[in-house]
Amino acid sequence: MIVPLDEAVRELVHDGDTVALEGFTHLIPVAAGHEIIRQGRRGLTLVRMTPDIVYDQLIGAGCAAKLVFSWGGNPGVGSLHRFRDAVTSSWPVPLEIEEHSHAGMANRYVAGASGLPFAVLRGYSGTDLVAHNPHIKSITCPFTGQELAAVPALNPDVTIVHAQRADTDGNVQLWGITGIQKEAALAAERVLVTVEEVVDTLDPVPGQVILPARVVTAVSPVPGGAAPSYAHGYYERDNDAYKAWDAIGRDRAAFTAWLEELAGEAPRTRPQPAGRAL
Amino acid sequence: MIVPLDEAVRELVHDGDTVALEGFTHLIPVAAGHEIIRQGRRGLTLVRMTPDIVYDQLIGAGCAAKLVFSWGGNPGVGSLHRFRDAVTSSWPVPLEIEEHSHAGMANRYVAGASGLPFAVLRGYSGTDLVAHNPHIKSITCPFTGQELAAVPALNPDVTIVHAQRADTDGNVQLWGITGIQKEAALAAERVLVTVEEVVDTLDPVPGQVILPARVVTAVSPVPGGAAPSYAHGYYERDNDAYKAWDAIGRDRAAFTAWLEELAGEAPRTRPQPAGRAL
Amino acid sequence: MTTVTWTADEIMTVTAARSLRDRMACFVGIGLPSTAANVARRTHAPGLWMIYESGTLGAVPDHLPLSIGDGILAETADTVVSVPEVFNYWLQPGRIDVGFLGAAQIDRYANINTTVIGDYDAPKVRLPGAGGAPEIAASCREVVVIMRQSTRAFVERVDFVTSVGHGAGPGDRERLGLTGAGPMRVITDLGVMEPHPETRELVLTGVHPGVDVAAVRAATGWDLAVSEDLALTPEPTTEELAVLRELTGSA
Amino acid sequence: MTTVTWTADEIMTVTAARSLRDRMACFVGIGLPSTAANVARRTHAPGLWMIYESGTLGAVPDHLPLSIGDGILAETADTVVSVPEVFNYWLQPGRIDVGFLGAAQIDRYANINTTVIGDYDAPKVRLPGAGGAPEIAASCREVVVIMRQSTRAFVERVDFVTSVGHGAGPGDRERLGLTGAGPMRVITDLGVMEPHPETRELVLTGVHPGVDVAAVRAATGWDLAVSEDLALTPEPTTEELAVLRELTGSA
Repeated sequence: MIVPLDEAVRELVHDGDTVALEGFTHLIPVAAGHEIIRQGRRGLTLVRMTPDIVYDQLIGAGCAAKLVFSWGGNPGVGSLHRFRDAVTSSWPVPLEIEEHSHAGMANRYVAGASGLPFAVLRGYSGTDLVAHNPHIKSITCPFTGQELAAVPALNPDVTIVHAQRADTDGNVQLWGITGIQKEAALAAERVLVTVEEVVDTLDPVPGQVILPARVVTAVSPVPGGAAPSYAHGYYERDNDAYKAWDAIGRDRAAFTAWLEELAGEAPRTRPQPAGRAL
Repeated sequence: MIVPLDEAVRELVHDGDTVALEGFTHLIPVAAGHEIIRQGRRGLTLVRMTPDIVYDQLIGAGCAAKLVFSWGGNPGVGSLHRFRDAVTSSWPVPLEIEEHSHAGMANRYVAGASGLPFAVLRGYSGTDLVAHNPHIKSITCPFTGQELAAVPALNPDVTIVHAQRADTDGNVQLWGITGIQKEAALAAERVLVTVEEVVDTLDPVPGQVILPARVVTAVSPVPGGAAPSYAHGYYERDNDAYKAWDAIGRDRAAFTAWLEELAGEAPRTRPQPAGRAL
Repeated sequence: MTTVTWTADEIMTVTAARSLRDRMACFVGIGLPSTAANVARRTHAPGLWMIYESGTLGAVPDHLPLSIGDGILAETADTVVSVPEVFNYWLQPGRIDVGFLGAAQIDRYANINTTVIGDYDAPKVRLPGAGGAPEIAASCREVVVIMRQSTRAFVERVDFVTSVGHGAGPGDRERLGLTGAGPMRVITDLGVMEPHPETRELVLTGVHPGVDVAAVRAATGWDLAVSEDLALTPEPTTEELAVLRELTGSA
Repeated sequence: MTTVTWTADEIMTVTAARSLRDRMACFVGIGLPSTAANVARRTHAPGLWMIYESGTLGAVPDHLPLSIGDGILAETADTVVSVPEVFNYWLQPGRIDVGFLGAAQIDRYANINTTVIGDYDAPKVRLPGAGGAPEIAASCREVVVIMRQSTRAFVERVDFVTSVGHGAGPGDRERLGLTGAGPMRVITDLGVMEPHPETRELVLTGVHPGVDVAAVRAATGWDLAVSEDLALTPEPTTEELAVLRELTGSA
């Protein structure tokens, strides 16, 4: 249950898989994303409500064949240049996209977690998203005749999230902004959780979300594994890193150099220095 | 916002209303139910997943024209005799019933809280509930063609819940087993919350559910207001009271005497002695 | 050598407990199912993961909960979730290995009635209703039913199908889209019944010590088939009885 | 008498802040909307109830959050809910008074584009996409849009309708089942536009001090109608500017 990150990624993430790395601004599983790049996975369908720099990196590294998302950007900074380059110039490989709204994506995960084939929402009506996404349909309420939107369940082969803590049995605890992690994990076939620390007992914390061990496939201790995003109670967001990414991501050569540097790093030593401790 | 219970019930609960008193074994708003009896409301559509003795009392008192529910009994003891008497002998008034499964009721509240006209679930398939309840229909997944069950949203005119605490602004905090209270409250037009105590600040508690003041219509301080059920952290379940109810509920004369005694009690002084303090 | 004595209810509960394997996820109803699950957790299945419909996941109560919403469940659970979550996120997707149900009536095909005896609109007896049972019976990987056996309870056809067992026979569960295997054991104070692999009809596959096959058939409202391979329930062990009696306060 | 000087962005933000009334529930996007909402809460609307799509309800951040998921939001919120809950339980049922949105493009009928400039399959510029905007625009009781004005951004018809404003005119929102009133104010660095009550077309209803109507029309990609009752935006007060500059660190 408690395994090193490189081993967990090797066993759980396969070429061609549908992989969701979730974390809404907070607790983004960046170290796990880097390990996927390092292991050279190809042809992934990457899923994420808010693809940001780690997805820009995965896309730039050529790991992804498709991106399913609702908002892609470098939050507070600007665009994702590797994402743009893949969409507009197929560099390094073509990237198919499927885009939704946040409400649509959230409900797709909810349906996936619930064992339902689809979800119903008031959404998309009148937007051009409908014409460009065959996964948005309409459905009629059998009681009122109202037309609503339907979206298919999202059931990733693997969901990866980062959390503050796990216990030795593999029960996972996260808190602060908990976003869509619970649903993304419950919707997946396999679940990998990187954590700041493994502890003997999970002391209850207000606002916590618990992922019971039986829905978790593997836990990998990766202190600082969410940096440059933040881990509530552990370290703050490294805004400079987000800004610095803009220049790297903007330029294919600079990005390629970044990629080479990443490849040269030992998989499990790198994450430690990241993050600004609280 | 903070008003005495008798005033809150007078203003928020009207003859003919659809009224949900929720609380799954824990935090049952018994004192509020008694106040509805005392004020002689009639023609209510009473909604509750698990009608137990306070609903037996409301039904026996003739407050209800209809009951919408999924499991009716005196938990751990046996049947609800006033409920049976109303269903089988129309005493004191006829009682229409509409019954669901727990999953169906829970999803009806979820749809109500979500502003959707209906909810979808894997449920009811093959059961005789379908033939006896026009509010269970089937719906076809527009992506897979699978047949699923659809139930209409439940939007009570008033939802009443009991909670441990509220602050003076009317933000409500409850914890322990939180059941369906959040959804039942968010689904309602008006929300009345009885609380063990009103405090200046709600210190966060693990597992808490917060109902923000803007979805709460009135808060009434009623210490012991959930007895003979329990309030996690305040008092335990009074099992003897559940057992004692069986003899009272079984007999029209004994029940009528109970009713007269209730009518004679001052509305706001009664609840205090109830409950076995922790 | 000591002589162990036990009641019919005790062997029923102990036999039900033995149906649970260690580390299973078990959806537990109150009453006999809860007692059996708690016996199992204290004997051969210490890693049993009990879910109560009130939303407590992985509770390890130190006494028998009085209701499915007892405070001890919340205090000892791995986590407490809302009622919509326990049904939608845990039961519905098929995460639960076994659902434990009771019944007022059960029929030849293990369909379950907890709604009414008699006609729905003019019932002889009004029962509590469905609760969580229809979806537990639909979505748990398998279902175990615990109830006392009599011709009143074991009927040719239930008066009301609250929860589907094997419908009217082979293929019905699949046709109805029910994802779990349905009732795979019915455990009573007399013996154990299991659905025939082909006909899906309940067959007597075991009797408790001292119970005659004829007595079981006499307590059944249809012509109960008997397995050629009829088992004799092993007696409750001293440990099982001690645990059960401590839990129920009848030690 | 002191002379207050301010920038075009500052009067835009302050004017947007003034659109919020005290105790409103406001769905806040990051960037200009968040700045404006936080100015409002520190000036005339101390009871403003801010919701961020990350799930923080009633946050009272002591500094401008850097993202919609900033830790300060969780620390100061009345409660933090999951992302499905913020959309399903809070936005979708129409509990939110006002949604604050930005846009890359907006058109004559206040339809909003944050997806692509150019053709969807071969875009000139790939923008971030929808995020929460389509449902914010659909379900908030009203919407306020904040963006800088130019002919590139204010176009006859948006290249992609990410979020519906007033569609193609009267009756369109109703026909589409959109429950909120849609964009009722568009605030730019030049002035304020509002939909005509009948045609639903955006009309210039206010200009900021020193801005010429002709300049606003020149910065608009369609023949912008001008209200007969054109208002002049009151200048930012010293207090508003002080609060804004403290928040943005430009004091």
